[in-house]
Amino acid sequence: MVKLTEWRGKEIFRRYGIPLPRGRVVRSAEEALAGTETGDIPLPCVIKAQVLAGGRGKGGAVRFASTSAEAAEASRAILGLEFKGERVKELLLEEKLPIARELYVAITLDRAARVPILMVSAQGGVEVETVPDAELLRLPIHPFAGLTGFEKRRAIRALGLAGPQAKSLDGLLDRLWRAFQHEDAELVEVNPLAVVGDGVVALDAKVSIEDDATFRHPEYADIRDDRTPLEEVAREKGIAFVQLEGNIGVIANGAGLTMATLDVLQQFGGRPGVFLDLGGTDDPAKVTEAFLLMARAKPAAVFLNIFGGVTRCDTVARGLVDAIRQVPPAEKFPLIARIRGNNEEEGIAILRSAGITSLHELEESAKAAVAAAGATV
Amino acid sequence: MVKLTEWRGKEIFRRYGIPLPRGRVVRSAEEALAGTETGDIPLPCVIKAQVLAGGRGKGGAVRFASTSAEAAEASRAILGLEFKGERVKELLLEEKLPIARELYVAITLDRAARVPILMVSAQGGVEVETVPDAELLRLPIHPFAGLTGFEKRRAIRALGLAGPQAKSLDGLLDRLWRAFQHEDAELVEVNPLAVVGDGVVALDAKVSIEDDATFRHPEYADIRDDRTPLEEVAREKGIAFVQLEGNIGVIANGAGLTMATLDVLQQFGGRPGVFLDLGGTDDPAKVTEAFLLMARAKPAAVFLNIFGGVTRCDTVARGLVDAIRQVPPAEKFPLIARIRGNNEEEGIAILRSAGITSLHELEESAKAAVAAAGATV
Amino acid sequence: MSVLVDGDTRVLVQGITGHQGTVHTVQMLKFGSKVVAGATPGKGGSTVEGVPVFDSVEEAVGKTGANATCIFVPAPFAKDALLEAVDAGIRLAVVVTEHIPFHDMLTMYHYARLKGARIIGPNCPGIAAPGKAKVGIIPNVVFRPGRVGVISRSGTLTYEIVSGIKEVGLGQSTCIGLGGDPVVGTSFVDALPLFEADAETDAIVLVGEIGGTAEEEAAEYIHHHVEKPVVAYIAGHSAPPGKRMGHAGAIIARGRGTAESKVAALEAAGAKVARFPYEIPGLVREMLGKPASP
Amino acid sequence: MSVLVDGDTRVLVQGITGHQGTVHTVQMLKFGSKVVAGATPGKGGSTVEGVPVFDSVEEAVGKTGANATCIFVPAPFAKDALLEAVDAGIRLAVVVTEHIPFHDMLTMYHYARLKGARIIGPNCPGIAAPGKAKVGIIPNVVFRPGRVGVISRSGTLTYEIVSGIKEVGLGQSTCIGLGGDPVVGTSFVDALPLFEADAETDAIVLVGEIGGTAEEEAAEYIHHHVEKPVVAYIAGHSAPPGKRMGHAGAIIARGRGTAESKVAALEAAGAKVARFPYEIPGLVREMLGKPASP
Repeated sequence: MVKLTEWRGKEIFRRYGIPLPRGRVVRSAEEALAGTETGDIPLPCVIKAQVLAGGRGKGGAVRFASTSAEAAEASRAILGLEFKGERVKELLLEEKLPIARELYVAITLDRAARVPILMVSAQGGVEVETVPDAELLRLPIHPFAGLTGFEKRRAIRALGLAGPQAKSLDGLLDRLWRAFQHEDAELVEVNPLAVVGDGVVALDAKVSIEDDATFRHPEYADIRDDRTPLEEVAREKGIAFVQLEGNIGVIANGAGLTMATLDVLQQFGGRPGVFLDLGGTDDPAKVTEAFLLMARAKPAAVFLNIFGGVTRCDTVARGLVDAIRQVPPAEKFPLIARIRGNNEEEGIAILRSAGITSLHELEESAKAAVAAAGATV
Repeated sequence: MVKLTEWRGKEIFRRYGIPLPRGRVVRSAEEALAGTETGDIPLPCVIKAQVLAGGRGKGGAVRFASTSAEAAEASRAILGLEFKGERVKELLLEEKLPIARELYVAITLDRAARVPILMVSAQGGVEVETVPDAELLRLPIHPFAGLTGFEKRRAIRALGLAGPQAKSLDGLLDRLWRAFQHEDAELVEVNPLAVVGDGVVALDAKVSIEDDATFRHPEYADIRDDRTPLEEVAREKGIAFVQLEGNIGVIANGAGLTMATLDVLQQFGGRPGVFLDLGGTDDPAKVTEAFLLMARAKPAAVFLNIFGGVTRCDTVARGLVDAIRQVPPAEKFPLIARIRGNNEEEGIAILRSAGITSLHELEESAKAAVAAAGATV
Repeated sequence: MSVLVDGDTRVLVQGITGHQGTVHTVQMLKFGSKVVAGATPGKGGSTVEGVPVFDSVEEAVGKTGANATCIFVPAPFAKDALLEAVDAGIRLAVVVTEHIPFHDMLTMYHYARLKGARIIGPNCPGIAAPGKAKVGIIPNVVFRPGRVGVISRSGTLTYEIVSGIKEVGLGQSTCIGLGGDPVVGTSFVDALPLFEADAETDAIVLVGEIGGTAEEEAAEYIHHHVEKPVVAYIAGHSAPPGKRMGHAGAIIARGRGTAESKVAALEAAGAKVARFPYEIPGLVREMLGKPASP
Repeated sequence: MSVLVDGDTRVLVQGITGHQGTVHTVQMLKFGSKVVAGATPGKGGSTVEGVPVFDSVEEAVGKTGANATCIFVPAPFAKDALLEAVDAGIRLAVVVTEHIPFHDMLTMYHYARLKGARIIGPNCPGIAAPGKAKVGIIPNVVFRPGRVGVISRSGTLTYEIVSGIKEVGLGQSTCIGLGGDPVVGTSFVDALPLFEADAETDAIVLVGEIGGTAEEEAAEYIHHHVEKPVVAYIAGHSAPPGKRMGHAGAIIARGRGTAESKVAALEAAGAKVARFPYEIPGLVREMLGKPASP
C-alpha cells in the first residue's frame, strides 16, 4: 500500500476537480513567510505537518496563523519535530475557511462483499471509528454499475444537504469515485469534508494506492514515506522485510508461515525482531541477499523456517550456505534452521555439508531459537 | 442516427489518437490550391467528396492529384456535383500513401446478442457484404469486460499481422473501442484500414452517433447532412417525418402502426408520400403543428390513422380541428380520419362537430384514402 | 397462470409524479392492478391518486412489498432508475421511457441479468393480463380476458391488433409489448417459452416489424420449441430501404431483416402469417378450429 | 466425490511456457492430474512436457476438452487470461499469479460470476484432491488420501499443516488454498458448503490469518450450516498492529479482524481452535474420536 501524505493526496484530488482550500506545501519557514506574503497562501491560514499518522490536531502538529510572521514562526516550530515516529519535513499551509459543518466521506474496498464501498457520515472531523453504526451510511458500489445517481441521492439525504450544497456533493462524489478507480486506490478519504457557503470543500485527504497497481502508475512507485532504511533496501531487492522491537531474526516464506513462526516464538518467550518473508523464489542469490540483509540488522539469533513449494529447499540451502561464508566472523550469530517440503532431502544434505543441522519439528526449532537468542542477550 | 461525413468521423478518430493520413477539408478550389501549396496537404493527394453515400470511388467522387494545380482543378470538378442525391459541398484532401494491404475493421451493435461487436476482415476496401462469412471475424465485446486482449489477439491473427504492425493495430482497436463507447456511437467503421510501413492508417471513417444520446453530446445535435428541409422542420418540432415519392400523406402514431398503414394503403394501390409519426403526445398543439407541416408537403389526400394510448383520441381530434381551420381554402385536401382507442367517443364527437367522420375499420379507411387521392391527381 | 404478472403483482411506479406517470397510474388502477407505491426523488411523503410516494425504491419496496416496477422517468435518468429498482430487489421492470441510448440499455440489460431481474422494454407499452394486472400503458379498452397470447415489438399497432382480437369475440391471456428499440430486455425468443408454458394460452400472436433479426430468431425458436398455434404479422413490407450508412449493419443482418426474410422464416416454422393486421383475428380462429364470429 | 476437482478434471495451464508454468505442469502430471493443454499467445503448436500448447484458450478448449485452468501469467495480463478462460467456457479457474491489482480482480470476480465460473485465488496455491487431481502448486509430498478437508487462506502454512495431518497418519479429501489477497474468488463461506456436502470429508480444517473478516463470516456460516467437526487455526496473534492509514478500514472491520475476534467467533460457532499449527492434527483426531497415532 502506497500511503500518501495529505498534500500528495490533494494533488490527486485537484486533478479530478475536487474542491480544495487554496494553499501549498512548504519545506521551510522562509517558504512559509514568502508564500503568505505573496498571497499564494491566503491568511489567516492553517499549518499542518505532512505526516501519515492520524491525530495531528490533538498532537500539536496543526497550528493557525493570522500573519506571515506567525505562519513562519509556527512552521519553524513544527518542522523537524518527530510525530509518532515520523520526522516532519513538509508542511501544508492553507487558507482557513468559514466552516458550517464537518462531514465524512470515503471510498474503499469491502472485501467481504467484493465491491467498493462508499461511506458517509454527518459526523466528520472526528475519529470515525467512534461514530455509532447508525450514524454511518455504507453504500456498496457494484463495479459494473459504477457509482449511481440513487446511491448519491441516498448519501446526500443522509448528510441532510439540499440545493447547491447537494449539487456540490454530488459532483464531489463522482470525482472521488473516478479517482478511486482510475488511480487504483485502496482508499480515498475526506475527513473532514467541510460545508462552506454553497459548496463542499475537502479539508483533508487520505489516499492510498495499491502496491500491485504501480505497474500502471509508475508515478507512485517511489513514494514511500513510511519505511525504515533497511526496509527500503529490502523492497528494492523484492523481499518483504519488517523491523520489530525484538532480537530474533526470522526468515520464512509466505505471510501465513511467517506469522505462525512469530506466534510460536512468542509462545516460548522469544521476542521476534526483524522478520523477512522470502516469498516464492528459486534463485539462491535472492536467499543469500536476504540473509546478508538480515545480518545487517544484527539479530541475537536467526530462525530460518522454510516450507518449500515454489521455493525449493535445495535453493534455500544453497543460498544460505553461500551467505554464511560472506558474514565476517565478528558479525556471526546463532542460526536455527528448519527446511521442509519440496526437495527437502537435497536441502538438508547441503546444509549438513556446511555444518548446519536442519531440525524437523516447528516446536523444537522455535524453542531452540529462543534459547539461542536468550544466551546472547 | 446522426451520420457523420468522413471528415467529421476523422475529427473524432483524431481525438482518440487513431492514425490518419495528413490533410484537411476544403470547401473551394482556392482552398485546395492554397492547402497543397503550403504543404498543409502533402502531394500527391487524394480528393474525396464528403457525402454520406457509399461507392464514391466508382462514382467519380474520388480523384487524385500530383500538383497543386491538379488538386484545384479536381476540386473544382467535384464541388457542386450531385452524388446519389447529395450536393457535394466539402472535399477531404489527404496525402496519398504507399498502401501495402487494405483491411476492414468496425465496431457496431449486435442487437440479438445485446453486445457491441468487433468485426474484422483481411479483405478491406471492398463492399464488405460481399465478403464470404469465413473471411470475416465477429468478436462480441461484453460491456462489462470491454475489449479484451485476447479478442484483439484473435483479430490480429485473423488479419495476419505481426510485429510493429500488430502492435499498431492493437492500439487502434483500443482507440476505436473507446471512441465507440464514449461518443455513444452506433457504428465506427474503417474501410479500408491501410497497412502502411510499420503501422496501420485509417483511410476512411464511417461514424454514426446515436440520436438518443445527443443529450450528452450536444456537439452532434446539429449535424444533419441527410435531411430534407421539411424533415428538418419536423425534427425541430419533435415529429418523425419522412418524405417518400407518393401522394398520400399519412399521419399515424407509433412506428408499427405507421408502417402497417403504409402496407395497407399500398395493398389497395395507393402511393404513400409523406408519412409522419406523431409518437406519443397529449398536446393538441403538437397535432396541429404536425397537420400544418403535412399541409406544406401538398398531399393529394391525407389519411389520419390514430390508435390512442399515450396519445388520447380527444387530444388528436382537438388538434386536428384547430389545424383544419388554419389551412387556407386554396390548399385544402381530402381528409380521411380513423381514430380509435383511449377517449375514442370524445374524439369522434369532436370531429363530428367539425364535420369530419371517423371511420372504424382500417381496411375501409385505407380504401377511402386511396380513392380520395386518386380522384385529385 | 398468466405470464409474468398475476394477482400477486404489486406495482411500483417510478416517475409517478410526472404527467404520464400519474395518468397511467390511474389507468393501471382502473385495470385492476395493485399499484402500491410510487417513487420520485424529493417527493417522498406525498400521494398520487391515493398511492404513497417514496424518495427511493428501496424505501418503497421495504414499506409496500412492491415486486414489479413501471418506469416513466426521462431518458437521461432511466438507467439510474432501473439500476435502483434492480438493486432494491425488483425482479420485473417495465421501462416505458423512450429515447434511452442503447449504450445505457446495454448496462441496464446485463446488470439486470446479473441480478436475476427481467426488463420489458424500453420504449414499450408493457404487459397486461386481463382480469389480473397491467404494468404499462396499453389502453384498458382493448382487452378482454381470453386465451390468446400476444407478443409484439410495436406500440399502437399492438393496441390495434389486441382490439381486433377482442372485436371478433376472442380475448387475451397475456399481452406483452416488447418495445422496438435496438436493445430490448425481453425479445420474442425470451417471451415465447413463457407463453408456450402458460396453461391459459391456447394460441400466440406475434407482431413484428422490419429491421433487426428478432423475428427470424423467433421463427427458429418456434420451429424447435413451440407446439401452440402461432399467427404472425410483420409491419413494413412496403417501407422503402433507408439511406445506407457503412456496411456493418448489412454484415450482421446478412440478408435477413427484410419483411420477405421474416415472413419466409415464420412460414417455414409453421406460423400463419397475416398480410394485414385485420387478417389476424380470422387466422387465430382458424388455427383454433373455431367458427367465424356471428 | 471430492470437492470441485476429480478424475474428470481436464487441466489447461495458461502461461505454461513460463518457468513456473512448466515446473508446476510437471508436478501436476506427477500428482496424477490430466493436464491436457497449455496456452501461451504466440507459442501455439509447441509442446511442454508432452502437453500441446495453443495460442488461445478457445482453441485449447475446443481441441482438448479442458474444463479447468491454472493461470500463471504475469499480473498485468492475468485479468485478460481469466476473462479469456471464462469466455471459452472454463468453469473452474485457479489463479496462482500474485500481485494482481484488486481493481482487476473485482472485474474478474464479477465477470466470472456472471458467466457461472468459479475462481480460486488469486495469489493462491490452488486445489488438490489426493489420488484424483491437483490444479495449482501445493507440493505433492504433503498429501495422502484421506477424509480431512482443508481450507486455508495461506500458502506455505497450508503445506505445513497439510503435511502435519499426513504425518500423524491421517489424510486429506480435498485441500483448497484460497489465497490471501483482499479480493478472492472463493472465500471460506463459499468453500465450507462444498466440504459440508462432500461425502468423502469427515472433518474440516480451516486455516485463517489476521486481517479482514473472512474468518468471522466463516464462523457465522459454521454456526448455522456446518455439522461436521471443524478445527481452526488463526496465524498472526502475535503480530503487531500495522501503521494505520485513515479510518475506513476500521469502520468496515468494527473491531473484527483481530486474532482475538476470529478465535472467539470460531469457538462460539463450535470449532476447536488450535493455538499453534502443530496442535491441529491432534485436535482433528480428537474431534473424530480417533486415538492418538502410535
